Amino acid sequence: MLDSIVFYFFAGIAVLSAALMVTRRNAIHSAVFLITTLLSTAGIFLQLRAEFLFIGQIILYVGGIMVLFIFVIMLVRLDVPLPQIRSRARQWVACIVALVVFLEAAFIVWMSQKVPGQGLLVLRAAPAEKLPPNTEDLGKSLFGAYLLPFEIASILLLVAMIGAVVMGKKRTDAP
Amino acid sequence: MNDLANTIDDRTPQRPDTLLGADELVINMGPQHPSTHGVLRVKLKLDGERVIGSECVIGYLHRGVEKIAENRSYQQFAPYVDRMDYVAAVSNGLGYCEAVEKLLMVEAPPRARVIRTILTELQRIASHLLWLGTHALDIGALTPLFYCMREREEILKIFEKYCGARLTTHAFRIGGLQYEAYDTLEKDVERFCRGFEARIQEYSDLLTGNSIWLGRTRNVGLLKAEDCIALGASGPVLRASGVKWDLRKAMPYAAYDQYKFEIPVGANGDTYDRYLVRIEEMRQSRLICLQAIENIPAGPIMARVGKVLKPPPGEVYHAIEAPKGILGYYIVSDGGTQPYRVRIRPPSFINLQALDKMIRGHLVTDVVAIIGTPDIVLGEVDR
Amino acid sequence: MNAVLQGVLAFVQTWWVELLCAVLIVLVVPLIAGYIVLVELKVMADMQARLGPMRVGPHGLLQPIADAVKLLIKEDLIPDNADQFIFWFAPVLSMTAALTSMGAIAFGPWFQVARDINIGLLFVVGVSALGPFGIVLGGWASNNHYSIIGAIRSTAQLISYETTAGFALVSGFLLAGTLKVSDIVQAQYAGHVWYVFLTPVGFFTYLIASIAETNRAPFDLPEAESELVAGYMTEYSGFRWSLYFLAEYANMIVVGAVGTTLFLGGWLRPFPHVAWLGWVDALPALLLAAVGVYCVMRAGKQPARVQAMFMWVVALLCIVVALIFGLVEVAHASNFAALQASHSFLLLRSMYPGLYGAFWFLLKVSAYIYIFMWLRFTLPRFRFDQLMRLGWHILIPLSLVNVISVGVGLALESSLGWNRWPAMILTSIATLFVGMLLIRWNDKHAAAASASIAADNSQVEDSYAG
Amino acid sequence: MADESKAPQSPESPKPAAPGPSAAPPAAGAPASLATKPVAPAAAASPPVQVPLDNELSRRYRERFGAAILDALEDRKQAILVVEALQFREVARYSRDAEKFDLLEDFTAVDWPRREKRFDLVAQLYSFPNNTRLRLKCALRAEEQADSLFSVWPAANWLEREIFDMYGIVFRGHPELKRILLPDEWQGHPLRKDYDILQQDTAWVRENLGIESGQ
Repeated sequence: MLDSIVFYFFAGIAVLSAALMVTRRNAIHSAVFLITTLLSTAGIFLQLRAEFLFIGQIILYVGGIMVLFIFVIMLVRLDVPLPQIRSRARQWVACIVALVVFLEAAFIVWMSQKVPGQGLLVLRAAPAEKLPPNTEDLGKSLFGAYLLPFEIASILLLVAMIGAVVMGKKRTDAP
Repeated sequence: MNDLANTIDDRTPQRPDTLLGADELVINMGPQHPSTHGVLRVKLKLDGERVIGSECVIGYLHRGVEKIAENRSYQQFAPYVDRMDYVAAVSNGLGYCEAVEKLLMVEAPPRARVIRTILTELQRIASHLLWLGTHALDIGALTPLFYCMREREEILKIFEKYCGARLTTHAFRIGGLQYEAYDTLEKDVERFCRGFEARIQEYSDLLTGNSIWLGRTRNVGLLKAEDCIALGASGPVLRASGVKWDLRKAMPYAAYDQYKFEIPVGANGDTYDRYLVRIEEMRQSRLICLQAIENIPAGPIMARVGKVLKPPPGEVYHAIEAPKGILGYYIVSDGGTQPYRVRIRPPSFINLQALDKMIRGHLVTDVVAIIGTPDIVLGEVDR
Repeated sequence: MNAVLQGVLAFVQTWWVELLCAVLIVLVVPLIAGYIVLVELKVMADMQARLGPMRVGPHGLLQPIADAVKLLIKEDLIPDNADQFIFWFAPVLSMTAALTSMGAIAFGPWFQVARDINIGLLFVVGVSALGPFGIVLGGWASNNHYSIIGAIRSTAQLISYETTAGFALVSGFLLAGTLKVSDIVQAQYAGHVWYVFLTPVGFFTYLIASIAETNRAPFDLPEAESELVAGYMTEYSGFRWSLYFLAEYANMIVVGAVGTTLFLGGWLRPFPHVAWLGWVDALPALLLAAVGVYCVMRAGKQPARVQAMFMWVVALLCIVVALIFGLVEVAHASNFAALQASHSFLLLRSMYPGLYGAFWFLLKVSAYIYIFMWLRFTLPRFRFDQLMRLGWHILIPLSLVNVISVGVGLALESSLGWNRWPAMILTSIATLFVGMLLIRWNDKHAAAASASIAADNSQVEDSYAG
Repeated sequence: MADESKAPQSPESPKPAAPGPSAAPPAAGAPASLATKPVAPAAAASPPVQVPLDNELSRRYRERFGAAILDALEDRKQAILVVEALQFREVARYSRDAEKFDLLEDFTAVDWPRREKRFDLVAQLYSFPNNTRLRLKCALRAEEQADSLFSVWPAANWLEREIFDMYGIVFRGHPELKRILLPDEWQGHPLRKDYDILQQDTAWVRENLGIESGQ
């Protein structure tokens, strides 16, 4: 009971602020609503006892990426309205794509409920008290079973970072 | 404070959406900015955070002192000079009184001159203390201000005991002194001077070796000696640039020829050197005071001057080493009871000219650290 | 409807301790923050040879309340061109982040809201990282050059120093082997040592980074009054301003609590294993009693009746609390068999860890905050480039090296069977050496940089022709 | 001293504002003294305050500039050179370069409204190597422009702006000649003798300060 109240609370906020985010004209307002969306998603993670995911969401997305977003928005002039996409055909295309994605998701959910155990998604929640603390497990599997992908991803990020530094560095010899 | 951040150019957009990509930004510091030491307004032209040009807008405190002088008698004008550099009123008065004495061709008696020297040196310490406190506050050190105020208070108490006033003292009269030194003057000065050495050490302990302070002041606001001279900058600014020159030694006045003291000089002419020079000047002033109270000659304190002063027609220029630099008075007499023209050469005004030279190429943050170093008092700049 | 009511009741019955803690945090933290301000004023006054606030209440004890009332009834100004929504939202966000992050902090073994959350301190760090949003959005919404420069400086500073703080925390986590708050403290209890002694470099990098994160002097550039008036808070006044203010002080408590938990042994008293030092437990009771007696002595000398009454009330309060402390201590220390059965005796005895834990914890946090104040009144302010250089060129590499060296030390311990102490001392010395190298290298570069500024300065075209 | 004959004879009228001894300075005496006359022998025992300056320094200047040095005086032992206005900058440059007067200590003006050449420009020079002072003066007619000393001593920048502000004297070659202490739109030049002490730009005050009068 309590769980569902909490869930619908967070989910409602997430959906509402996502809608607001898309419809705002002011980029900073959109960013603020994106933050609320991310935070309420994090809340759902917490409710699912996925604590590490929760804090990861907050530290990485909210604390890291969104700060950069806002930084960029503040530093770049957004007064000048961008050329808006006004063509009808594109609106139609967008609607159709959205509909297709929605149907796909609905289909998967329906399938997974119909065939328990076989679908990609099991919607039946495990009882909370039976969940082990998953932070240690996450760490162990990252540094155990998934060590190679983890390291590859690390190296990729390192390369990207060095690239960004090199590109961002002021060239003193340039005219 | 609502228009603090207004850009000077009205055409720039209202919303500060962009800071990058702007080629030149003009911002306004003052006249009500907390660290411009009064109502100084500096327009800064910035490239990013770097200053590429500046312009001082002054005159907010202009009272027309020089015009007033032409409409007052010589004695009546004396209190007005206290209001120029109001944190060093005694020095102003000394310069004016000596200038008029020169014009009258009289000399103050030796006793008066020694007492004048003592009070002027105390005033120099007080002025430097105020400078030190506010300058440290600009750079973010809160505490030195209160220590400096504590010591300055003792000096002001001595002034109060001597002449009844603390800030605008009008301590001296043309021809000497009005008041005889009060009984415990020597003892008070001595007590202050004895305790003061430890206090200066306290400031030094807080700031001199502090690596943040060094980082904020070293190589900041450089002014070479030839620039100083070309721009007319004088006083501690000039000495910090390495010119060993002090009017008290070069053209002694009052009783300075009787005392031994050193002229501190800096090496680079940066903000740090100006700080060191002023600290050392306080030490030297203290030594002068100690020497002076050793032997205050007896005798009259007032030369024979009439009640109505009518200097013979002519003109005279007299300058003293005020705490801020050369304070000069150029007085023209037409033989009447009122000066025909009094020109005051204000050290702050001319030192402020060097500000532009000092802040070019530095970051905006450094501007705050540099504005304090010429030790300007807007009452004197604007007169 | 009945079901809902019952659900709520069941909820409250299960979670009443946590709920009480949460309510206490929300209610008491602003008050504590107000009194930290008073303490700060007093400490500042003491260091500056002054008295500080003396007018409102004896020794200015009611000053925070007067300040709060003043702020609440002040006119609430919103600049014309400000972004109304964000202007309203930003301080709330700052305050929310600060208060929420207190949820996972253990102010003693009892007093903790999110008790069994196994990300523990990460929660605190992550949620308090939301604070910068309040600052940057507030600065942007004010529509003022000084505000926005303050906001940008603040964000840049927070991002830079959070990395250092994170690495410093990691070195502590490595030693504790857990993220959970209570387990960290237990690990220090079991290991017979506070981690500040095992990884001093970690502690000091965290200390510096936490000062920078809370925008305190000498890192208070976002609100440097001599440059930016009040930085991001320039346009704020009244209640909104006080929210920012509270958030700043709440954040000080948060970073102090994190540092205390991880490096200073949390709620443990000094030398918890040394039995003959048990008398330090009597300290809080004696201290409070002394304050009470002092108040009684001073009460007669107060100029006004109200002030005397106030003193009496304070004295009474102190003595009552001192009695409670004393009773609990006596109950804890004594072993009378006759009393063992008494219910109230057991109750008193069971209060011991909560009460004394909270006392020691708050004492350590206060000491931590005192360091903040001490530095603030002693040091001048950094310049922004110097701040960034310190962050990126010294602290981040140093804390990274420290993480590695702590790891090496633990590896020595686990694989070579070394004792923890020699391993840690060895690696700490190595880290310190690296730190010294870093500082020397950086000094050289800083000198070169400032010399180049000076050279630039002389190259800038002269405003006059010779 | 032969050049003195070429100097403009500008008998100076006593200042109207000064009471009392307005009749004191006789107009005859020294021909080219632009500032004030030597004190009348009536001043009994005291020695004359202004005497002609005749030393190495003045001779060097006269040799170099001849007729442009209108007068050389000593007033209360302070050296004064009175210079032809057109040669003022050249003399200043020579003083800086050859005579080592490297510091322009002060630069100001004095108004003598009854005189034909109404304004005196007065520059106080100081020499660091020799530790001596020298005062350079030149006289200007009411509308005459002066040569800016900015190219000789950058310190003249604000000083000349102040002179312009207070006396309305325009300097040729000044980089940015505008008012410095008074507001840019202010009317009148306050230190002129015909500007009464109670006078002010009432229109400006009313418009910019929103009050009836600044008095």
